[in-house]
This record gives sequence, structure tokens and C-alpha cells, in this order.
Amino acid sequence: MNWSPVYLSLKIAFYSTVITAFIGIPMGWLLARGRFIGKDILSSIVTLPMVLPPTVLGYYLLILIGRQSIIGRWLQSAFNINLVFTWQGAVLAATIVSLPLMIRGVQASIESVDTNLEDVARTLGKSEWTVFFRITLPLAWQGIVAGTVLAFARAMGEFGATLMVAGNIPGKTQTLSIAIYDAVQGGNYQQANFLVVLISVITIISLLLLNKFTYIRKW
Amino acid sequence: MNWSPVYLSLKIAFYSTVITAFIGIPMGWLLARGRFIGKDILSSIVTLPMVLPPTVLGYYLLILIGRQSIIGRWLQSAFNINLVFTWQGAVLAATIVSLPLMIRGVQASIESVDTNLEDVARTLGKSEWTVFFRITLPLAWQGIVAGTVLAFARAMGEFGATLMVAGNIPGKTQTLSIAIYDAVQGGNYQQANFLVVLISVITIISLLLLNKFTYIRKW
Amino acid sequence: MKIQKKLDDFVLDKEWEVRKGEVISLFGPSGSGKSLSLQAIAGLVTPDDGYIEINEQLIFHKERKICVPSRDRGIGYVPQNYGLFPHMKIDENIMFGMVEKDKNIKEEKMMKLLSCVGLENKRNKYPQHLSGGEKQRVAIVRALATNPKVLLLDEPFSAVDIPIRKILRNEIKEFLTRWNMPVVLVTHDPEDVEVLATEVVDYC
Amino acid sequence: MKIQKKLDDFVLDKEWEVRKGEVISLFGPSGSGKSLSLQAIAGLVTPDDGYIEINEQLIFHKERKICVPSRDRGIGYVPQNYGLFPHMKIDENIMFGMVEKDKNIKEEKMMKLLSCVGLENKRNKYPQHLSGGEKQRVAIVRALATNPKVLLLDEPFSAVDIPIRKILRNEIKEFLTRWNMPVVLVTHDPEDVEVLATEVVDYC
Amino acid sequence: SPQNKGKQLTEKNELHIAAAASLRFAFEEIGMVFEEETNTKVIFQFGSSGNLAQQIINGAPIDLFVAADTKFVEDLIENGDIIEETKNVYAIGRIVLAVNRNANIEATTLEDLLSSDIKHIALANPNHAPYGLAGKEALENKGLWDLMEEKLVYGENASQTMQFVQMGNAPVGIIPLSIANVEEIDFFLIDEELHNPIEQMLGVVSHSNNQEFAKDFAKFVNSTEGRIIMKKYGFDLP
Ligand SMILES: Nc1ncnc2c1ncn2[C@@H]1O[C@H](COP(=O)(O)OP(=O)(O)OP(=O)(O)O)[C@@H](O)[C@H]1O
Ligand SMILES: Nc1ncnc2c1ncn2[C@@H]1O[C@H](COP(=O)(O)OP(=O)(O)OP(=O)(O)O)[C@@H](O)[C@H]1O
Ligand code: MOO
Ligand SMILES: [Mg+2]
Ligand SMILES: [Mg+2]
Repeated sequence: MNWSPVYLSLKIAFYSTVITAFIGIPMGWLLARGRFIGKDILSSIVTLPMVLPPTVLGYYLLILIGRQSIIGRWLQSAFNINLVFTWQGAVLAATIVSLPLMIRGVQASIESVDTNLEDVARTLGKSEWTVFFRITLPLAWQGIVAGTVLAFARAMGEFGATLMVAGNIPGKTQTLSIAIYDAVQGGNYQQANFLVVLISVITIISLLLLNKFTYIRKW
Repeated sequence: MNWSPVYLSLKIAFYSTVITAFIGIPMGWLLARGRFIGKDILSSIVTLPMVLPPTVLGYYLLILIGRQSIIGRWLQSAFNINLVFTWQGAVLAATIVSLPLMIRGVQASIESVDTNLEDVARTLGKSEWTVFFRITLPLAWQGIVAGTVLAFARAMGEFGATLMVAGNIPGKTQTLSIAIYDAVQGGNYQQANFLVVLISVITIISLLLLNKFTYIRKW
Repeated sequence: MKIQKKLDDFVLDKEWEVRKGEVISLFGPSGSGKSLSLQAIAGLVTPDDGYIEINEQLIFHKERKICVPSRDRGIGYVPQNYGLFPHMKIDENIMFGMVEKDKNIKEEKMMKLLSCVGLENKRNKYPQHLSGGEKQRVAIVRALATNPKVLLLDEPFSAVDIPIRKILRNEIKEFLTRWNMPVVLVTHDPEDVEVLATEVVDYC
Repeated sequence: MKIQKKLDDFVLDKEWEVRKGEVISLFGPSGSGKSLSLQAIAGLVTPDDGYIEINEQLIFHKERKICVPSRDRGIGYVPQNYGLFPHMKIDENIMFGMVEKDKNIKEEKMMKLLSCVGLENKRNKYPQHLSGGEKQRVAIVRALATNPKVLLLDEPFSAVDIPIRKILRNEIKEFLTRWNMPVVLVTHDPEDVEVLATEVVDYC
Repeated sequence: SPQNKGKQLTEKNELHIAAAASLRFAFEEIGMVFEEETNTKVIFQFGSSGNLAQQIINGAPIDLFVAADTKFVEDLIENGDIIEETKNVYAIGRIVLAVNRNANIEATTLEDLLSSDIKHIALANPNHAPYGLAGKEALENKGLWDLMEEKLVYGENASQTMQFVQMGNAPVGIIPLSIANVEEIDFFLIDEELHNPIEQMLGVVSHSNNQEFAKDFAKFVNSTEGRIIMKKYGFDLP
């Protein structure tokens, strides 16, 4: 049995989740607590990748970062970076697809934090920074964990956009999802069965753990 | 320009959303209000299709309803129904993929309905049935609409599972998502551009409408 | 009646009676099981033991395995915060529970009840546009519209300011004497007890 | 001080003063802008006009465009429902706002404050395990731990039962006289005003 | 009964053809002519031959299978999914080295692919696309396979492989001659001695209820008219 799609998917999902958290937590906070014009529109834009078909996202990415696009050419000539057909491209696709889940999760959980508590921390002499890291973040913890897990799962399973942007290179961009598709296409049901059972077990265990975990951590 | 993928996707998403609503609303209610053993586990199972890769779902469907499976053979011999590689198969795939969104949406919005109001309706002589349709449902309305729209969008965009279960038959199972993939494969960028722009515009408009709509309808 | 109910970390065990024209007051601090008692009478929670009897009719009896469902108990229940349906207008709220089939008869009855509490002109409003006192009156009238055998009021004044409380208290007092119906009143305000109750059950 | 604030459907326009040893009470019905006034003083909302001065120092002045941020105002604020941080133990709550650098000094100060209110043995508890009165005392002590120039109390008794209210009221009275600090107290209970206030601002 | 299988799946006047991706351009033209002459409707589904074979095994509503090799059709015959009498080698394909015109790459032979300027080489997945297998054989015969494997990008089928080169995301690739003639691509024939002949076989699906119609189309491909078109797209004919 070939394990490389499993490792690869884990790697891609890991990187994309880290990036997603770095973008998603501030964005979620902004949408929950920020007051600015165009918030409604930003909120809609952020939801877009959740409702657009993955192949549409893949197509956008392809014409945005592809060899013949301006960005793609610039990346190529300035940094010698080519995202198409690389695992970094798969990370990009997974990040875009899972970002809305993260942002929505963070937003909802920050919105559920009592602003009174943040206000009190301010009157106790704390900066916005401290308020965020000592009050808001710890109190929104559960929702953020849930959002992260969902984003990770979504990244693990990404198929359509990845297939278009990163292709199907065994050991390089052939993620679990794509490997299963590939195995079925080639009539290799043994490999398909192996991967499908494996990912199902992993997913079920993570879901059950998540349930337990979010129940334990409450005050 | 070939519009048939658009019609087809709308048709598939429509049917799948109707089925999703019929299953999802009772299930959401059960998870929100029901008290039974195994609720935790049911809740996890229901989330599964949201976190499993679409190709895994496609694979399960294939071995469940395919011609070589017991169910598939029975459907074939008893009713002469073949789901694999038909638009009905695409509806099935879209339904399974979008069901968790519907159930979660309904569950959350029913949970947010004050149980006191339901209790009062009971003391006013109403049956559980009436309580649900006259109190719970109208009060959970917004969340249910939002869940339905998300489920519809998810069904519209389904790619991985559909590709595996329903294939890529123009006019029959070639949905928008798959048509874009196919057009790009064939180097037919004109068709790809047309479809991508069309679906983007439709999606953005629906999102903005949804935002407006859910703001208007509150008491 | 006699109720026993065990919850996770709470045990309720009370026994008392109420008769026509009486206003019995369940008085005690927060968390002492007052609301729980009303919910048990209304059939919204099932006691672990004991019995509940209305007009000589058993509606709950543990040993005899009697448990009439909430909708058939004929009990008027006004929960904390009134429980008006926010998506129905005042008239719809009131007519919701009526058993009469004829639309006109229902309308007529509804208008009579509304005029009793001086709210005829609010019939087309939604609950959110009423003041606390108005909401309360609508909630009571809605319960009465089903011709209940007993009226349960859960902390009717807890959501309103102290000055307004006094006014509402007197209003309700007058109202209750007019209707002459057994009433169970839950409160943790001693003044409520003093002004309204004919009898007190202590939940301390 | 003088505050003007326009909200969607509400205009606040008040002017008053408070001095050391005084307990000024903002008294009025729900929605009259009492909490809003406190929030303006604490720097949590920005008034549309007017000024706020503490100890001869302007912390807000519309025309002169002065608006000191909340964290530099030196104001002790105890919101409705106390606002204790649920994820911190009592001692962590109290030490959270202290400016002292040294851990030991902070601990010492915290213990002194806790013993002032007789809660030394609760230092390792989480707020949810305290009673309403205990929570209130912790919230006040937490505000005092930052050595504020004025203490703002928003409806300190609204969440507790009437019998317990009386006890807490007396407790706080004693406490405030001991500390001798200007206090602004928001309430809609006339009894609070009677027992505690040295001066009243009417928000009716 | 096999005759009954999939009865309501395809309508009588609609022909469903599963065709190898390498036939995309040729069959789109043939299909148009055929539709005009017979006043019918032909619906093509293009994919890798292996992928299409899997779909037929799973009961996809397909009347005619037009593969890019003989193996997949023979396998299906053995499986009972294709009617043995209808099998027919209708064309022989060629592979080319395709180079994107804007990629600034000088490559005309397979050896040129060793250049370090070339980061990606597109090849149809040899596991289920016969043209990919032919490309693999050619590279192996030249002793280049092991050196190149790192650079290979697998297309799902022949036409996606072409698209990788066309868009320039892979500057070069090995693709069928039949779909190489597009604006963005320069192409160079690969010696046919380097790989097994790409004999392409078609066959009527046994669970089809449109078998006569399917045979008509197969006949048309082998007709003079069909052969002219096939030739135009670079197929050798048997
Ligand atoms: N569904 C439930 N499950 C477990 N415990 C409950 C439930 N409902 C109420 N309780 C507990 O039962 C006890 C009595 O609650 P109840 O609501 O009857 O108090 P109460 O006397 O009405 O107080 P209050 O004045 O706050 O309304 C409380 O300790 C409460 O936490
Ligand atoms: N952020 C806000 N935006 C708009 N209106 C607000 C906001 N906060 C408060 N209000 C309104 O301002 C008015 C004054 O509110 P405030 O909370 O100061 O009342 P209060 O006197 O403290 O009443 P209570 O006794 O109910 O606490 C109310 O009408 C309230 O609805
Ligand atoms: O079956 Mo193909 O034409 O090699 O993709
Ligand atoms: Mg209660
Ligand atoms: Mg207030």
C-alpha cells in the first residue's frame, strides 16, 4: 500500500491550517468586533470561497498564478517560484477553500464573548493587544478550536481546486483525495479501499475527540 | 455558449435541496430538541460528510449503489433503476454532501428558539405537531433559510463526489462544476470563462440577497 | 398536590393545596424550585414522585401511572418573561389557544378579553412593541382565553422596574378578584406576597 | 462633568459632580442612560459633546479634542453582573489589573484585599463557584487593586434576591466609608439610594 | 437479462459515446457530420480510456466505447461488458513532443528534455491513459525514464495533458498528435519504433439498448468520410 498520499495530505493540511489561522483569527476578530464601512461586503466576500464551486476557485487560481498570468510571471522571474503543479500550490488551494470556515468559526465564537469583559479589562489599564490575548482569545477558545479542526478537515479533503492547480503528481501533489480518484480511475480498488478506510477512521476519531475536547474545556 | 450545465446544476441543486430539507429539518429538530441515547454519536455521524473528502463519499456511493453492489443490483432488477452515472446519482451525491450544512443550520436555529414559548403553546392545548409548525418553525425561520441557501450553494458546486458517481456526460451529468473542469481540459477557455463568470455573478448576488433578506425578516 | 422531583443537583419535595378564589404564593429565593413546581403542574416536566390533582381529577399520579399531557390539563401558565409569541400579533397570540372553531366567535371573545385589560387598540401590534406591563396583561388574558381551571403566574413582576411594579401589582390584584379563579403565584419579592397572596408556601 | 451622547433613538444630556467621600447615585428607570453615563466616564463609549474631569484633570473634552483612552483614565468600573473573567481564578482576576511588576508584591496586595472582604479562602476558586454577593465583592476589590481615582458601580444588586440585597447593601456601605473614595452608583431601586447615596442625580 | 439492463438509461434517438480524450477534436467534427447526415444526436464523454472503462464496468449509460488502445476493450469483452463481434481497430495513433511557444525552450527530441531549464514535463497518466503509457515506453527505451520521473506531471487524460502545455504551466509534454495542433504549441513527432503501436479499438457496450445505432456510428468512423476526418487529425488508418 502506498502511504505517500496520506503524508502529503497531512503536510498540505498542516501548512494550510497554519496560514488559515494566521489570516483567519484576525479576520474573524475584525468581523466580530470591528466597526467600519463595507463590513457587510467584506463578510460576503469572505464567504464566497465557501459557496463557489471548487473548480471555479481552481480556475481563478490558475489564471491568477499560472505561468502566463502577470502574477505568475512575476513570481517566476523575481523569485523563481512556480506555484502551479507544486505542493505549495496545493497549500494555496486548500487555504483559500478552508479560510471561510476558519473565519466564520472565529467570528462566531468571538461574538459570543461578552464585550463587558473586554471593557472591564480596558478600565483595568490594559491595551487592546492584552485585551485580545488575555480575554477575548481564551474565552473564544472552543469555537476557534472547532473552526480550526473543520478548516483542517476541509483542507485534508480538498479535491477540485487542488486537482486544477496542483495536478496529480504522485508523491508531490497527489493528495489523498486525488489518490482515491486516481486509484478508482485506474481500477486499482485495493489502493482505493486502503485510502478510503484509512481516512474514514482518522476522520471519525478526530470528530469524536473534538466532541470530547470541547466538552472538557469549559469553566 | 452552452447553457446546459447551468440548467443541469440548477435542476440537481433544486432536487437535492428539496430532499435535504425533508431530511434535514426533522433531523435538525431531533438534534436540537430530542433526548435520546446516542445523540452525540448521531451528531458526529451527521457531521461526517462535511469533513470527509468528497472523493471518499463518491467512492462509498459507488460501491454502495454501483452495478456491482447488492443495493445497486437490487435497484436494477426490482425497479430497473440505475443511479450511477445518471443525474439522479448526481442528486444523491449533492444531497449527501449538503445535508450536514442543512442539519447544522436547522439545529442551531431551533436551539436558539426559547423552549418556554414551546412550553406555553403546549399549555394552550396544542399538540407537538402544532407546536412545531406554528411556533418552532416560524421562529427558526431565518436560520433555516440560511441553511437552505448554503445547502443549495454546496449542491450547486459539488464536484468530487459527483464526478465519481455521475461522471461527466454532457447534458446528463455534466454539472457546472464539472463542465468548467472539462472545458479547461479541452482547452476551451471561452466556455470556461463564460461559466466561471456566470456562476460567480449568481453566487455574489445570492449572498448579498441572503444578507438583506435575513436582516429584513426579524420581529 | 405533592411533588417530588430529583434533578442533577437539586431535590424538590413539596405538598400544598389551592382553592377557588385563593391566591397561593410560592415564596422563596432563586433556585429553590418554584418555577419547577409550576412546570410540573403544567405538565412540562415530569415529577419523580407524588401526585397532582385539579378539581378532584388526578392529572398526575406516580403509582397509578397517570400523566395527562400538558395540552389536556386545562391549565393557564404565564411563564417568567411572559412567553408571548414574537411572530404573532397580540390578537393572534390571544386566539392561538382558543378551542372555538368559529372565527367570529373567537374574534369576539378576544376583543372582550382585550377590552377587559384596556388593550383593544393594541390588537395589531407585535409583542415587542408593548411595555412590560402590557405584555403581562396580554399573557394572562391569553391563558384565560382557554378557560383554564387554574392560573399559574411565574414571577410576573421580575422584568419591570420597581415603581412600575407597584402599579402592576394593584392592577393584577383587582383583576384576579374579578375572575375568582385559583391562582398560583411564584415570587421572591415579599411585597408581592403581602399585597396579593391569600396563602403562602414557603420555599426557603 | 457634562455628557452629551446621541444614539439611534436616544439622547443623553446630563451634568453633575462627585467629590471624595461622596456616593453619588444615578437614579432612574431602565433605559434612561445610567449605564451609558458610566461607560462614558470609563472611556468605553465616546460622548458626542461635553467634558469629563477627574481630580482637576480633563479626561474628555469635545472642543479641545481631548479623549484619554480607557486604560489611562484610572477609573474603577464594576459593570452590571460584575464582569469577572470566567477563565481566571479569583486571585488571577484581582492581580490582572495591578501595575506592580513584582510577583510577590502583587500576591501580598491581593491577599490583603481579599482578607478585607473576607474571601481569602476563595482565592483558588473560579468565579462561577461564588455566590452573587461574593462575586460582587471580588469585582469591587479587583477595581480597587488598580488604585483608581473614582469607583463606578452599575446596579450592584440587580442580580441578587431581595433578602440578600439588604445584607449586601449594608456590607458595601461599611466598605465604602472605610475606603473614602468618590463613588458613582447606578441603581433603579429607591432603597439603594436611601441607604447608600449622599447625593442623587435624577435620570427620570 | 443483459438486453434489459439500462433500458431507460439512454433514449432511442440519442447516442452516448465514451471516447478517449485523444479523440476530442476529431470526434467533435465527426459527430457533427454524423448528426447532420443521420438527423440524430450524439453525446460524447471524453476521458482517459481507463477511466471510461471503469465507468462502463460500473454500469454507466454508454452505448459505444471508443478507446485509445486495445487492452481496455479486450478487458471489457472478457468482463461481458462489450460485444465481442463489434470490436474493431479503427485507427493507430502517434505521440509527439509538444513545446509551449512562449516557454523559451529549445526542445525537439526527447533527449532535450534533460535540460535543467525544464522543470515540468506533462504526460498523461500511464496507469489509465494509453497515450501516457506510450510516452512512458518511449522514454524507457531511450533510457530517460528514471532521469525524468521527478519532472513528470500526470494529466488525467490526454487532453488535460495537452492543456498543461497549452497554458504553459508545463513547458513541454508528450501528447497525441491528434490534439497537438493548437496555436500555442510547437510539436515534434516521436519515432514510433520507440513504443508499441497505439492501436485504437472500439466496441459496442453490451448493456446498451442502442446497439444498432452504435454500430452505425462505428461504421461511419470507418467510412470514407470518417477516415478523411481521422486522417486530417493525424491518425494512421488500418
Ligand atoms: N432542566 C433542568 N435540569 C437540571 N437542573 C435544573 C433544570 N431546571 C432547573 N434546574 C435546577 O433546579 C433548581 C430549581 O430551579 P427553579 O427554576 O425552579 O428555581 P426558582 O425557584 O424558580 O428560581 P428563580 O427565582 O431563579 O426562578 C435550580 O437549582 C436549577 O438550577
Ligand atoms: N450601543 C448602543 N447603541 C444604541 N443604543 C444603545 C446602545 N447602548 C444603549 N443604548 C440605548 O441607550 C439607552 C440608555 O441605555 P442604558 O443602558 O444607559 O440604560 P440604563 O439607564 O442603564 O437602563 P437599565 O436600568 O436597563 O440598565 C437605551 O434606550 C438603550 O437602548
Ligand atoms: O485514453 Mo487517452 O486518449 O490516452 O487520455
Ligand atoms: Mg423561576
Ligand atoms: Mg444599565
